[in-house]
Amino acid sequence: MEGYSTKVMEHFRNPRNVGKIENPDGVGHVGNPVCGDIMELYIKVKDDIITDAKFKTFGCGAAIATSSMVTELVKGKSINEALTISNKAVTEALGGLPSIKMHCSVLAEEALKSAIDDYFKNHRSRE
Amino acid sequence: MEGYSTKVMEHFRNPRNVGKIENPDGVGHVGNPVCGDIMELYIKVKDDIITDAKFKTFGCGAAIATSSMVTELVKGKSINEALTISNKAVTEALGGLPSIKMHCSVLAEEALKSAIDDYFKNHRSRE
Amino acid sequence: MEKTCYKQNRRIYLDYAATTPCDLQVVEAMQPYFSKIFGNPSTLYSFGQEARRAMREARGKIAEFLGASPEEIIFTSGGTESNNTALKGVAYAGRNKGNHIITSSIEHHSVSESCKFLEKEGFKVTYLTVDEYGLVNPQDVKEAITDKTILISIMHANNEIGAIQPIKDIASIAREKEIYFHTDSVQTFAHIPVNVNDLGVDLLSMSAHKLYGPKGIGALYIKKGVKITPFMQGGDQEKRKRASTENIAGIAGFAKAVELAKEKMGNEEKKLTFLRDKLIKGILEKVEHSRLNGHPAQRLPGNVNVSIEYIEGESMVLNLDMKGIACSTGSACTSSSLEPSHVLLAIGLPHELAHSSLRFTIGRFTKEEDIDYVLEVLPEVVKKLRSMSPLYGEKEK
Amino acid sequence: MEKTCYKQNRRIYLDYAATTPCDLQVVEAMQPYFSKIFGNPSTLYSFGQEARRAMREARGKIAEFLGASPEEIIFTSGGTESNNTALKGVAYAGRNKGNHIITSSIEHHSVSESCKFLEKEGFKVTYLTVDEYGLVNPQDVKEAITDKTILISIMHANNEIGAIQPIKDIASIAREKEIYFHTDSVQTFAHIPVNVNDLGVDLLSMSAHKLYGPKGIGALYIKKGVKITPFMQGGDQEKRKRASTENIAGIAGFAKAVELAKEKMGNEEKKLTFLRDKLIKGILEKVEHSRLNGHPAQRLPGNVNVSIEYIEGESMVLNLDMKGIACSTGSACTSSSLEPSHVLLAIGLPHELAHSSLRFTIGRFTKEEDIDYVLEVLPEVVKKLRSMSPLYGEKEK
Ligand SMILES: Cc1ncc(COP(=O)(O)O)c(C=O)c1O
Ligand SMILES: Cc1ncc(COP(=O)(O)O)c(C=O)c1O
Repeated sequence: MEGYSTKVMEHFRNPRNVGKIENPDGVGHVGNPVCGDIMELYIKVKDDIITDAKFKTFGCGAAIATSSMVTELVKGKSINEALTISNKAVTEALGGLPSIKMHCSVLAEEALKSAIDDYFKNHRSRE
Repeated sequence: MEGYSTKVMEHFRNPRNVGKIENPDGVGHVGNPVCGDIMELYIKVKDDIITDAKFKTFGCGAAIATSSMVTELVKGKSINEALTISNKAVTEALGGLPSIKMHCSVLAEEALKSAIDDYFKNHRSRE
Repeated sequence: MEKTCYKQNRRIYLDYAATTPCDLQVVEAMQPYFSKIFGNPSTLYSFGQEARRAMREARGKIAEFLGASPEEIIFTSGGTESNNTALKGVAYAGRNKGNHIITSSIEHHSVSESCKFLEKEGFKVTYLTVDEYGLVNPQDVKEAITDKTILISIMHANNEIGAIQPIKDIASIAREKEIYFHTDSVQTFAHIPVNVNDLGVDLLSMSAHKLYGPKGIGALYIKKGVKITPFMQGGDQEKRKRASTENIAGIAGFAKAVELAKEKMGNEEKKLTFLRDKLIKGILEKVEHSRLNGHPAQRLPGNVNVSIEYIEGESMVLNLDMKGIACSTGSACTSSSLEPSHVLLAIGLPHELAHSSLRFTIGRFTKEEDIDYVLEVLPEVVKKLRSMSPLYGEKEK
Repeated sequence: MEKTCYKQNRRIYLDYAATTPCDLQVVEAMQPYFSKIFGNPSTLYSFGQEARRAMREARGKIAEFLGASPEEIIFTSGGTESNNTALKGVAYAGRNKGNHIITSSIEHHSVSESCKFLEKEGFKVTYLTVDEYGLVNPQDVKEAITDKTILISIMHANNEIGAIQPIKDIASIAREKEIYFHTDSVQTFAHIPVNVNDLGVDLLSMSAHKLYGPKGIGALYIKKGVKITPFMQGGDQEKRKRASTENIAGIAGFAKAVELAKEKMGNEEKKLTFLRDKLIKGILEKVEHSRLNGHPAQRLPGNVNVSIEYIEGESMVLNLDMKGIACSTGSACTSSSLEPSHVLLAIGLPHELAHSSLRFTIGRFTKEEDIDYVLEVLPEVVKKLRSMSPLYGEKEK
C-alpha cells in the first residue's frame, strides 16, 4: 500500500475528539463490520452551531484519521456550513489519502451527514 | 549448454590426425551444411588392417573431437574390429558428451562406416 | 509516515512470513556473481561455464535437501512464478486428458488467481473448504476427484494461519488415481522437514526470500516425467522449462540459504515453537476477548495469528509499528478490495473477527525479549484502540 | 572445460549482448536492500515503507529516463517476462476485439515463443519477413493489418545482428489504426536514446542485466490506458499488474544502472561505435571470405556480427575462448535444435554461413587494445580451423 501522509499519521497517533457525548443533539452511525469500518459521530448543537463533536471508530488508520479530522473541521461551524463538508475536504485537510483508502473519507462525510440528519430529526424538520 | 569434458576439450584443442590421405583406400563423407556438421574421413588399409586414418571436419567442438577420437580408435584395427566401433564407444572414449551433442558421435560412427564402405567398394566385395 | 514515528530504539521484526532479511552469509555468497562470475550460463566460453558450474552446484544443494535430483529443479523468480508455472504448466500440458483441478479455498493468491485464470480458459476448479482450524480433509479431496481431474494443488502450510496440511495423505490419494499433485511449500521449505519422496508430491514450489535468501528467486520441483507447458517462454534455459537469463547471484544466494537451513533447521524449529507458544499463551492471557486462529499444534513453528475483538487489524499494526514492532493483519487494509483475508473467512470467522486479526511471525533473529516486549506493548495498544471503538463500548453497555 | 585452458593472462569479454557484468556502483547500490531495508514493500510498518520508498524512487528514475510516468512502469524478472507479459497480456485482454498479432521473423524467442503459444490458443500471428539487413519494412506492417489486429510487436534492435528497426514509423502506423504497439527494447534501452513518446510505443520491454544491472530484474512500460491481463498472477503488487514480492535489491540495482547510463550513454555510444567499426573493418580486411551480417550503419553501437566462411561458429568460439576471448555464435551449437539462428536465416544467409557466424558485442569495459588483440588472434584461429575444414579444402581445389 502507499504510505499515509504525515498529517494522517499525526491524526492517527493523536486522534482528536475521541469518545461519546452524553445527551448528544445528533448521532451518526455508519459502516458495518463486513467492510471493516464502523464510525459513530456525536454532535452537540447550540443556536445552529456545532459546539462539540466526538467519535468512536472501529477501522483502519485512515478511518480513525478521517474521523478525527471531520470532528475537527465541524466544530464551530453552523449546520449549513457543516453540510458542505465533503469527503474531498476531509481528504485534503489530511494531505491526501492512499487511493484504496478514499472510502474512509466518504464514510466520514456520511457519518457527519447522518449525525446532522439525526439532529434534524430530533430538533426540527428540515425545510 | 553443459560443458565439454576435459577429454573432449583436449581432443578439440589438439585434434589428432587432421588432414587428408593422398590416395586413400576409403573415404567417408557425411553430414551437410544444413545441420552444421560435415565430416570427411580417410583411411589407409593394408592386409585388412587400418594403418592410417585422417579427417577433415566442419563442425562444432564435439564434431572435431569425435572426428579426432574416431581416427585414433580405428588406427591399427582390423576392418572387422573397426566396424564394431559404435558412437557409444566414441562417446565413452571422450568421457561423455553433452546430450545435445550426441549426434556428433553418431556422425563420427557414420563417417567411419562410410569410409569402410568406400574401401569395400574399391577393393573387394563384402561377403 | 514521517520519520519521527520510528524514534523508538527498538525495532522488532515479526513478519518473517512476509519476507525475511537475507542472512549475512547469503549476501556474502552472492557477491562474486555480480561482477566477477557474471557470464551467461548458456554460453560456451569460460565466463559462462564458470557461472554454469556455480549454478549446477546450487541446484545440487537444493535438490539434495529436498530429496530430489538436480534435473528436477528449475529456478524461477519466486513463489508466485513457481505456482503459476505449476498450475498453468500442468493444466495446459494435460488439457487433452481432462480439465478439472482441485485446490483449497485457503491457497495463496498465486495459486487461486492462476486457477481463476484457468477457469476463464475452460478449466473447472473445485475449491475445497477447510475446517475451523484451516485444515483440508483428505476425504474431501478423494470425493472431489472426477475422471477429468488432472491436478490437485494443496499448499503445505498456510501463510496466514500457519496450518500444516496432511500433504502425505492427499498426495497418496492423488498418486493412487494417477493425478499430478502440487504443493506450495513456500512457507515450509527450509522451516520444517520437506522431502519430496516422503511427501509423495509431483511438483513443489519454493521461494528464497522466505528462508533468509534474496527476493526475486525461487524454484519449482518437477518430478521426472511430469509434463508441463512452459510458463515463462523464450530461450532454452532450464531444459526448456523456464526461459530467461539465469539469475546466478540469486541462485547462489538461495543455495547458501538452503545450506544454512540444513544446518540450523532442527534447532530453529524448536526455538521458534517455544517463542510461538509463549507469545500465543501471553496474548490469550493478557488480552481479553482474544482468540487464536488456526490449529494449536499442527502449525508452523513461527506463526501466531490471533483475532482481538472490537478493534481493527490495520490500526493495531500501525500502533505496534509506532512502538517499533512490525507485524501484519488479515484485515482488508492493504488490499484493494474491502474483503478481509479469504483464509480467515474460510475458517469460519465472522467479518469483524477477520478484520480484527493480527499475525506475528517469528524467525531466525527473534529473541525471547522481543516476545516479552510485544506482550508488554500489545495490551496497551489494545486498550487505546478499544477506547475508541464503538463496538467495545456497546459491549460494555 | 578444465582449468588449464584459462591459463592465458588475458580475459576479454565481448559478449555484452548476452549479459553484462554489474557495474560496481550498481553492486554497491544494492547492498542495503538485502539485510537492512529488506521489508516487504506491500506492508504497512516502517520496514516495509522504507522499502516502498526505495522502490518509488527507483521507479521514478527509470520512468523519467524513458519519458514515462512512474505508474506506467512495472517491474518484472527480466526481458523474457516483460515480453511474455506484453504479448500474452495484451492478447488475452484484447481477445474480444480481435485475435490477430503482427510480429517479425527476427524477434527474440521470448516474443516468438509467446506468439507460438498464443497461436495454439486461437490467435493468428503474422511473422513479417525482413530484408537482407534484418530490417522490417513499415509498409509490410501496414499491409498485414486486418480488422482483427490487436497487437503489433517489433523489437527495437535485434540482439544478434544489431539491426535497429524503424520503430517510429511502425508505431505511427499502429497508432493510426488504434492498434497497441509493443517493442522489445532489451538491447537498446540505456544504450541508445529510448523515449516512449518519441518512439510512440504503448508497451516497451527492458532487462537490467543488459545495461550493467543485475540479472533477474526487468521492467515493462505499459502506457496509461493500455489494458493487459496480468501474466504473473497472485497478490496485489505493482497495481495488480504483476504479482510476487518485489525484488527490491534488484530494483535498486536496476535504477542505479539506469542512473549511470543516463550519465554515460552519449560518450559510450560514440566509443562503442568507434570500436565496433574498427573491429568490423579489421575482420573484413584480415580474414578472407568473411562478411558482415546486419546493416552497416543502422546498427547497435556495440554489435559486430560476421560470417567466416568454411568454418563453424562454435569451434571458433571455443578456440577464441582458449585465447581468452569470449564471444558468441548464431550456430546451432548451444541450442537443442540443429537449426542455426533464425535471425541469420531470416536475412537470407544460407545454412553454412549461418553456422559460420560470430558475434562480438562491445561494452563499457572494452578497451581499444582488446579489439587489437582480437584482430591479432582471430586470423590464426580461422587459419587453424580452415586447415581442418573439408569445405575450405574443396574450395582450393
Ligand atoms: C504460501 C505462499 N505462496 C506463495 C508466495 C509467493 O511468493 P513470492 O512472493 O516469492 O512470489 C508466498 C509469499 O508471498 C506465500 O506465502
Ligand atoms: C532482444 C532481447 N529480448 C529479450 C531478452 C530476454 O531477456 P532476459 O534474459 O532478461 O529474460 C534478451 C536477452 O536475453 C534479448 O536480447
